[in-house]
Order: sequence, then C-alpha cells, then structure tokens
Amino acid sequence: MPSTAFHAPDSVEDVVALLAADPTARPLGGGTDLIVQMRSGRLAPGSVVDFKRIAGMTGVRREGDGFVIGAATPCTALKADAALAAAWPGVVEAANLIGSVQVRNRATMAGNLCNASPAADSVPALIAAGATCVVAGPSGKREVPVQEIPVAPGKTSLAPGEFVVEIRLPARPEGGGDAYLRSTPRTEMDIAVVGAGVSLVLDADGTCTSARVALGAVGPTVVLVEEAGKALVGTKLDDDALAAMSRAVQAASNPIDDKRGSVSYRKAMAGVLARRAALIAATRAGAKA
Amino acid sequence: MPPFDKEFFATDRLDLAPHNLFDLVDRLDGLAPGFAAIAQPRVHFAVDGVLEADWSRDLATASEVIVLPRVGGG
Amino acid sequence: MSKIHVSTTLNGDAAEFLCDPSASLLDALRDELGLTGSKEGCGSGDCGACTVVLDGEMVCSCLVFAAEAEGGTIQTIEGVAESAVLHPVQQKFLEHGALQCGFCTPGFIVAAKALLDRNPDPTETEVRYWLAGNLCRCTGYDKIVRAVMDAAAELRQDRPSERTPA
Amino acid sequence: MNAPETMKQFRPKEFRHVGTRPVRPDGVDKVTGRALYGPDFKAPGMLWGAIVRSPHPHARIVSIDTKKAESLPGVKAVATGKDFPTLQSLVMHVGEGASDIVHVARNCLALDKVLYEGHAVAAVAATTPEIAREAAGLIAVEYEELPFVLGLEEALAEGAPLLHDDVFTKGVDPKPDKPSNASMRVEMGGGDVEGALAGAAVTVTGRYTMEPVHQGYIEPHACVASWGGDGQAQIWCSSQGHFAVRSLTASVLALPQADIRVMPLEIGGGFGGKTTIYLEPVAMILSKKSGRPVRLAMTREEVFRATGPAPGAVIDVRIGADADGTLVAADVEFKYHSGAYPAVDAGAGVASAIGHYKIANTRVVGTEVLCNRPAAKAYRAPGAPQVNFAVESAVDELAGKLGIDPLELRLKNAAVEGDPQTSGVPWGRIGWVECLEAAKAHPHWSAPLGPNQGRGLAGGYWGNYGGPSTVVVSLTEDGTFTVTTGSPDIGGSRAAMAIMAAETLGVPYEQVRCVIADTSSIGFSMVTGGSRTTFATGKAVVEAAREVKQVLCSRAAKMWNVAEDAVEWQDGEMVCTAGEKEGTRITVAQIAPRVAFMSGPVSCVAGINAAGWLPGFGLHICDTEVDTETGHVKIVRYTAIQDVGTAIHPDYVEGQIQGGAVQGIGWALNETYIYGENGKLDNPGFLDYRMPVASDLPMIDAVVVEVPNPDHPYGVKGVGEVPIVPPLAAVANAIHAATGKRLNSLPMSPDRVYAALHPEG
Repeated sequence: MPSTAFHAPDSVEDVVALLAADPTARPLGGGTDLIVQMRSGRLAPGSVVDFKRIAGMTGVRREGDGFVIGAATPCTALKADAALAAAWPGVVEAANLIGSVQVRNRATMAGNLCNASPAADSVPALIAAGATCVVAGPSGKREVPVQEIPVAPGKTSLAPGEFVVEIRLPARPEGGGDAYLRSTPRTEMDIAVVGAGVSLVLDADGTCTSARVALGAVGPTVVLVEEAGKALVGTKLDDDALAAMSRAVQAASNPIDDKRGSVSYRKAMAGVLARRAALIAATRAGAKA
Repeated sequence: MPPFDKEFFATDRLDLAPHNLFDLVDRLDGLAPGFAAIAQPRVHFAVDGVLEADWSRDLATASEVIVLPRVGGG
Repeated sequence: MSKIHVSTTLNGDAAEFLCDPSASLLDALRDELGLTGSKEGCGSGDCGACTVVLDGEMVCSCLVFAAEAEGGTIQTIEGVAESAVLHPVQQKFLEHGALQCGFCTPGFIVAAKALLDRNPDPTETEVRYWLAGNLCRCTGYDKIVRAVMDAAAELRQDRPSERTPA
Repeated sequence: MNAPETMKQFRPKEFRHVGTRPVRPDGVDKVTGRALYGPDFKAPGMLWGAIVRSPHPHARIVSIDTKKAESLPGVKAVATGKDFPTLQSLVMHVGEGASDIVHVARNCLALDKVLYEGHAVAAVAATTPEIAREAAGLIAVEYEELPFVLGLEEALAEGAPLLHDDVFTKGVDPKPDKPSNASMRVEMGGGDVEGALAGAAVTVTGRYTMEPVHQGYIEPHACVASWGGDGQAQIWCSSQGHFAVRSLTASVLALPQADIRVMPLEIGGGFGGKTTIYLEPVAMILSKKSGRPVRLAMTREEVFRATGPAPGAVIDVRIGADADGTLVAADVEFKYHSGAYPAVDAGAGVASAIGHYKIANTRVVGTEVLCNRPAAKAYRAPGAPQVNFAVESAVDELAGKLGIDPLELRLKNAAVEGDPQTSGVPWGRIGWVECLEAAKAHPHWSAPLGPNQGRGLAGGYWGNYGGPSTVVVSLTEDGTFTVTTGSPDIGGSRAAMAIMAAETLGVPYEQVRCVIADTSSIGFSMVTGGSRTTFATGKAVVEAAREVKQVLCSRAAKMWNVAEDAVEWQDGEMVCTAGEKEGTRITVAQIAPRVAFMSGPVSCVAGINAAGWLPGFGLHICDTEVDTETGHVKIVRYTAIQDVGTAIHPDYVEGQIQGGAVQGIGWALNETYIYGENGKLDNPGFLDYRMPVASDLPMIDAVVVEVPNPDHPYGVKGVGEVPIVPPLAAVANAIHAATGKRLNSLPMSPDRVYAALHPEG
C-alpha cells in the first residue's frame, strides 16, 4: 500500500508543480471530503498538497463591488463577512447547510465544487449567482464559470496540475435577491436529496428582469435550467409563472433512483423547492430594492 | 407451551408430578430427549401464574407449570 | 514514507509528535499523545465525538490531517476544565444527568463550550442546530440541551456556582 | 418539564436517597475525557489487528491464501476460521437470547461459507495499524458465489437459497424432514379467532413492513486480548456483560472460564448490541499465535456491515371489536429477519404483541427467517417494537372506525393485574391503566393543534427481567463503603447502586462508592440488559448491605457484651436498645477501624437469582406537523409516560425514557438498512443511516409513573426497554391524524410520506 506524502507549500506555483508531477496528487483545502474518501479506500493519492498556508487563500476580499473568496475559506467564515452575507444570502446559506458546524469550519465552497458531487449544496447557489472561479495551473491562471468545473459525479474539467484558487461573485445587482433550499430527511447532517438555487432581479414595480435557476441532485452534475429562469422573466412571480418555472425545472430534472431518493420524489421536490426558493429570492430582492 | 409443544411433545398439556423444576426438566427430557439440553438457555417456567427463577423450589403444593420461551433483553 | 514532525500548542502547553502523513489529528491525539478523551465514533465527520477546537474553531479531528496542525493551537476535552475545577458546561452535564454512556460526552462538551464562548445567550433552537453535528444515541438530547442552556445562564450571571474539582 | 406531581401520586413512602438526583460517581471522569472505553485501552507491546470481510452476501470459501500477508514485515499472526477448535453444538443463553456456540464462532470468523456481506473471514495482527490493514489486503480469498436472499417472503419461498442445511424449523409438528430458512415458529393464543372476527361489528386488517435497523451505539466494538503461554488470558473490552464475553469466548475456544479474566472498560452504548462477541476470540487466537497482546477494533462501516441489527419484519394483523369498542379477537402473524444465524426474537415478539389488551380470542404467530444479512441481535425490547407498530396502528384504525377516542378505547380494553397474557400467565401488579390515566390528565392530551398537525398515541410494554447478580458491599477502614458489582454501567447504574446502598445503610450517598469488578474479582452476574440491572443487581446490593448492617450490629453487641438482638442499626449508627447499656451508640466511622481487631474485615457478598420482576408499560403521545408538499414530518411535541415501579435516580430514569423514545422516533422516521440489488449494504455510515440529530427533535417530556413492585425493596420494575416500543405507532398515528394517510411501512421518510399524500406521483 503506497503511503501518501503530505506537502504544505507556500506558493501557488509549488502547488501546481506538485500536482503536475503526480496525477494522483490531491489539493487539500478543508479536507472534509478528501480524508473520508482516503479512509474508505476510494482514493489513494500519492500526495496531499495543503494550500491553506499560501497567503490570500483564506478569506473574503472585495474587488470593486464583487467578492473574491479564497479557495481555502471555510464555509462558516462566509457568514462572518457581513457584506457578503447581505449581498448573496443564498450562497452563504447554501454553504452553511453542508454537514455540521464542525464540518463547515473546515469545508470550503471550492472543495464542495471540486468534489463534483451533483448534490453539493453550495454549487447550485453559486451557479444561480453567476459565480466564476479562478483556476491556477501549469499555464497560468484562467477564470471559468462555476458550472464548467464539474463534468460528472466526482469528475471535474480541471487539467493535471490545475486547482481552484478562488471563487468570484459579482456585485449584487440592483433589485437582486437569491436563495437556496434543499430537501433532506434530517434537519442537519445530511446530503441534499434535491437542491434548488435561485437568483433573480426585480425592477421597481416587482417585475422579474432576469433569473437563474440551478438544481442539485437531479442529474450527473448540478444543472443551470435556463428555461426555468426564462419562465420567471417578465412576470411578477404570479402562480402561473411559478408553475411554469416548476414545470421547466421538472422537465430539466433527470435524476436517478438511489438510497437518498427516488426519481419521482426528486422531480417533484425540484419543482417545489425551486418555487419556494424563487419566492424567498423575490422577497429578498424586494426588501433590498 | 409453544413452541416446545410442537418442537418436543406433540401435545400442549402433560400431567406430571415433579418435586421441583429440575425434576420436571428430567421428566420432560425422558418424554422428549434433547429437551434438557435446551431448557436452561431457552425455557422459562411459570408456577401457578408466577415466573419462577429458582428451579429447586418445592412443587408439592403447585398445581400448574406453564412452559414459556425464555425472553432476553436488549 | 517517513513520519512527519509536528509542533503544536495543546491545551496551553507545547506538544510535539510524529505522525504518518495520512494520519488524522484524532489518530495523533489518541495514539501519539495519549489523549483518548476525543473519541472516534465514525471516522467520517458524521458523529462529532472527536470534536476539538483547532485555532479557535471547533472541528472534527478525524477530518483534519495531523500534519495540518503544525504550528496550530489545539484544545481538547482534556483542556476544558481550567484551574482544576470543571467548566460550567461540564458541571451542568453532571447536574442534569446529561450523559448516559458518556462516549459522546467529550465531543458535546467541547462543542457546547465553543458555542457559549461566542454566543452567551443561545435559544434552544440555536443550541440544537449548533449541536446537530454531535450524535448522542442514549439521551434523546433533552437533558443535553437543558444542561447547555443552564450553563449559558450561569455563565451570563458571571456567578460561578459551586463547581466540582475536575 | 417533567412531571413530579405524577411521581408523588404513586410514591408509597418517603425515602432519604431513593428518588434524589445526585451526581453520578463516574461523572467527572466522563465529562473530562478520562474515562477509558473499549477503543481507549492499550497494552504494552500490543499488536494492531485488522479483519478481512466478505464482499459477497453468500459464497463458499474455496481457499484462503495468507502467505503474502504473513511475509509482510511487521505481520506477527494471521487467523482464519480453521483456528477455532472443533466445536459441538451447544445452545447458550447469556442474556439476549439463546445462541448455538458453533454459530457464535462462525460469526466471528467464517468457516466454509460466508453468509452476508461483511462476514469476517480472516484476521491479521501487525506492529502498526497501517501494516495490519495492508496485510489484510494481501490475504487472497477465493469465493464461489452462491445465490443469496435478503427478503423475508423470498427466503421462505420454495427454492430459495438455503443458508444452513442443518437448520430445521423448530416449533412445528410434525418435525420437518427438510431444512428451511424458517428457523423457528412460535404460536400462542386461544379461543375461536375466526368465529369472533366473523361476528365482530368492526374489523381492521393490515400488513405492516420494515427493514432491519441498527442499535447505533456511538462506540464501535473494540478489545485487547492477551493470551499467555500458561493458557491464562486477559481481555479488555467494553460490553453489556463481561461475564457473557468470558463464557462465550471460553466456549468457542474450548477454554476453562477461570483461565480468562475479562476487564470491563466503560461502554459507549449497547442497547442490546453488545451482549454478544465478535472480536474477542479472534484477538485471542492472534494473541496466542503472536505471543503478544492484540487489539482489534471495528470501524463504523464494519459495525454497520457485520454487527447485529434488529430484525426487519412483515406483520399481518386482524383485529375485531364489538360496537361498544370491546376487542373480541386479534390475529397477528409476523415474520422477523434473523439474518445469518438463528435468533430468538420471535418468542419475545409473540409475548409483546397484544398482551396489553383483554381479548378473549387470540392467535399470535411469529416466524424467524434466515437470510443473507448480518445475524440479528437484541435491540432494546428485542422483538417488541416491530409487532407493536402493527398492533397499535391497527388499534388506532379501529378506534377511528368505531368513532371512539383512541385513549378511551385503550382504557376500555386495558389489561390489569390478574388478566392473562397471551401465554396464559396472568399479569402481576402492572401500571398500564395508571399510564393511560396519566395520559388523560396530561395537558398534552388536550392541547390545541396547529395547521397540518396531528396527534397520535400508542402504548406498549416489555416483560423486564431479573436473574443472577453478585454484589459485594465492603466496609472500609474509615467507615465509608464500597459496592462492587459485576454489572456494566451503561447509563448511570453506579449511581443507582450507590443510592440503594446508602438508603439501606442510612448513610450519606457520598460515603458509598460503586465499582464494576472484572470477572475474576466478583461472582457471576448476568448482562446489563433486559432492564434487569437496577432491579436484580439492585436487589443484591440491598441484600448485601442489609447483611453488613447485621454483621456490624453483632460486632457492636460483642464489643459491648450485650445480646445481639439488643443492638439496632439506626441511620448509620449501632445503638444498644436494651439492658444496662441502653442508649450506647457507635457510629460506622468509629467501629470501622476496630473490626480488624475483632473477627475480621466486614465484607458481605450477595449472590442472588433475582425473582419477582415485573413488566413495564408505557404510553406515548406524539404531535407531528407534516409539510404536505414535501412529505417532511416534524415532531413538534412528544410526551412519554411510563410506569417504572420506583425511580431510584429520576434523571437517569427520565433519560432512559427520553433516549428510548428518540430511538423509536428515528426508527419511525428515517432509520433503515438499505441493501442494493447486489446484496450489499448501501448505507453503512451515520450519514445515510440517519439517526436523529438534536435539531430534529423537541424536548421529550418524560412522565414517570410509579406503581411500585412489591417484590423489590424499593419498588423497582425496570425502565430501559419499554420506551422504544410505542414510538413507531405513536408517530404513525400522529401522521395519520395530520394527513388522513396511514403509513404501514417504515421508515416514514419524506419520500414515503409524499408518495402517500400524492399517489398520482
């Protein structure tokens, strides 16, 4: 059984070099998925590369009106950033549904994203919010939309040597609001059976001018359902519009039957949760407009 | 005395006059060899309506013994 | 693979240990440092029995590589009682009978103290959600929640009642 | 809050210590992390073990090649099932039920066949845990896969894969000539069930189902064994009964029991699941081969895959009543999983089904079914919650059909002292009616409900137990006392023992300390289980303490040169009550240093076979709120009422009731074993085996009813088992009240509730 090496370099370049040198190497942020996977034998990386000690990897900073979240920033630290929590409450709440307080004190949104689980709680909220991430790799840095990272359960589009160094959220649009809801059997310590993130913008008279709806656990990756967003745009989120959105959500849902939920239950919940999340997002948009 | 009636004796009632429960077990084993081997781990006796833990108790004044499956606990 | 040397501050004192690169902080605490108060109930961050405070935040020590603790500050259940008397949370667990088998108790006490360190007046709901990462199979949580609320009340009064020597 | 008023109502007399809530003697060690549990113990020079487990649910072991593992540096021993001695069938009862020691041994390490995914097939011991795990991976086991069967009805079907060719259904006449997966059938009852059902004004019929659930103790199994060259051995482990560990380990290894000394470590939860052995004989074999102490410990995943779940069930119920609500007939037929080896929950299930009601015509049939799952083990009131779920759901449905209040229907038919149980044995002084009356009087029963809320109730019972226990009460040299028992303390029993000793001796609680001795330091004591410890071991404590008083009084009499009957024990003092020395007193603290200068130290042993135990009854009221769009069920209020006889330490009595109720709520709502089509367990962890977390629950109002047991010096009946019995139906009945939908299949998880509410899909 080859043992795993542990590295804690102090520069992004060193991380990239270590990851590039060994295709089995894994970057270590919070480690809450990685350590479990190693312990269960699902993963046996040649080395683990802890990038938390690199300056700027932990914490939230403003860039213009937008937010830059270091890849090693634990989920609970997002709540502590009042401006972020006010601008993107859906994202912050989604990240703070993961696991328990203990887990969220370690777990990061970047890790949640790169673990590439279709049920990742923070990812639908990030996608709805139009978040991007900055990827560092052997050929430098690139910025990509969050939804382009996961490609299949447990698989990402990251090339060898690449890792996510930060997540970027745009400025909150005027009249914007977001929300994320999930369905789990328990109130905490659970994996989403279905998750729904909604981000929308209302104009002064309450008409929706743009909307993004993203769903978790209804397909191999988190999905952005453009039809669902379109169903809301131009409406005041009346019952017909919400019903149309729910239908679009259900049409876009292609879940599996597994130990956490059935196809029919997941499809039904996707519609219910997206509607409820849209209403919360609208309330937030209205409250802030 | 289910399930021991069907498992061992092919009857639900027997007329015996044992002097105590050890003696009863011996007599039942005589009727159905093998009963004595499982009596301690699997059987409880109720003597005149009360579960009896002491198998040496004199049964001279007892009128009825019910044979029950022994129940454990969690 | 050779072992890694790690230096930490553990319950206020300098502590060093050697660990396998893939060992968890919980493994190091229990097997290298002999502190078996932190328990392993699952090894996957789902039960909270291994809860410790690392650099000011409570974490599942089974979800931290021991090597990550280099230069860090760790508080375990063994360091909760200060000055040889029980912390109010420990005291209230005893007074309310908030433990039965006691196996999950260290994790609950570390987590509850972490809550009260930052929120001196939590609601019952806040206590329940904060402690949702700690599984208890014996008590049904009722007496645990009461003990934590009572400890909070006592800490707010800043009037330490009689406490048992640790 | 809890209901002291109810307690006062039934308390027969005032006690000094009984009924108080002192801090438990082992408390400080447990809140500071100092207490040593099963996985905490290490022996000098100890090796670390690892176990190889079957990936197949049913397979013949063709060969096991251990050569590679043995040649790995650091590996000191390898064990397989062939290392056990040849064993003859011997049925033993160590507390949870009867087991054949051949099956116990095979479950520790398979021989010839594996019977479930996770079945242990080999083990290694090495100098580090990493090497042990690596070596386990190098053991090559060749399997010939066999067809497997998981379901109850499937396992009983013609042509089903047979687990054992030497198991013939017990309890059927004539004796079967073909082996079967039905290991036992138990039938009880009497009267004309069919006739009475045909004549009943109202009948209900239902089928109820559930998969196995796990005990879910947070401490995984672990032990250290050290087997010396002279044949004597020591085992350090946590269990519900170290004497059971000794007797089972000695039996499967063909050793004299006196050669094994089992040290009881603190136990991190058991709930019935730690009344057997999994690791100890394997660690013993590895220790003997290596000449060193060996530690074996399970991961959580191993606990789920290989240790005792409670059986799942298929239960058919028919109940009939007259128009006035008199129950006239009940027909209950259930099948329980016994898993890989014959188990014994059917008898308990039959005894726990309908005995709480007076019904003239009854038939209760239970069948134990072998299947390719882990061997079922006792779980809190083993065998009772499953069948109670069916019966109490059906009674609720009957109340609805009759238009009678479900509490009144239960009161009308409730069994009382003297009424026959299903076995024919009459009930003793039970407190079932008192629980129902307490429920009626409780504010919860009449509190208003909010939207989408519903209220359900259910009652249940458990027989409790007595049996053998040994206790030594010793006077120290300064007049304080030690109480030594052989009963592991799972939930505060040291405190209960100290209270009962202090009450008997009339001394302060703090002057009595209770410890649990190893198997070589105290006489035999049965497991802590079956709600027997406070009753049976407590009885022994009182008996030994009484003898201590008697001995000290006679010492005082000798010292004073007065007749023995002239000295009385009064509140921890010996007092001369007659003759010229009348009024002379000596305290325990004064006489204690002198006893060594008389005939010797004072230490009294009570080895008893405790009789006179009485069953416990409970009645639970549950309010649920159902999110009809998602199927989520929230428990908004819960009251658990129970007759305990007498509460020795009410905190731990309430705690048992609350904990049991929450285990039942978990069983009702989300806990379940999920197997894939490949026969492998799909949720072997706390993430997907969803036990309740703190935020899932409200406070649990534990109402202690005290109808004292006349056969215990302080009235104890037993507490721990009963509270897991009623919750399954209480929750189901509350969901029905909230939604109009009756869920007959557990768990009532959001997807199931949703499906019931939205049958169109």
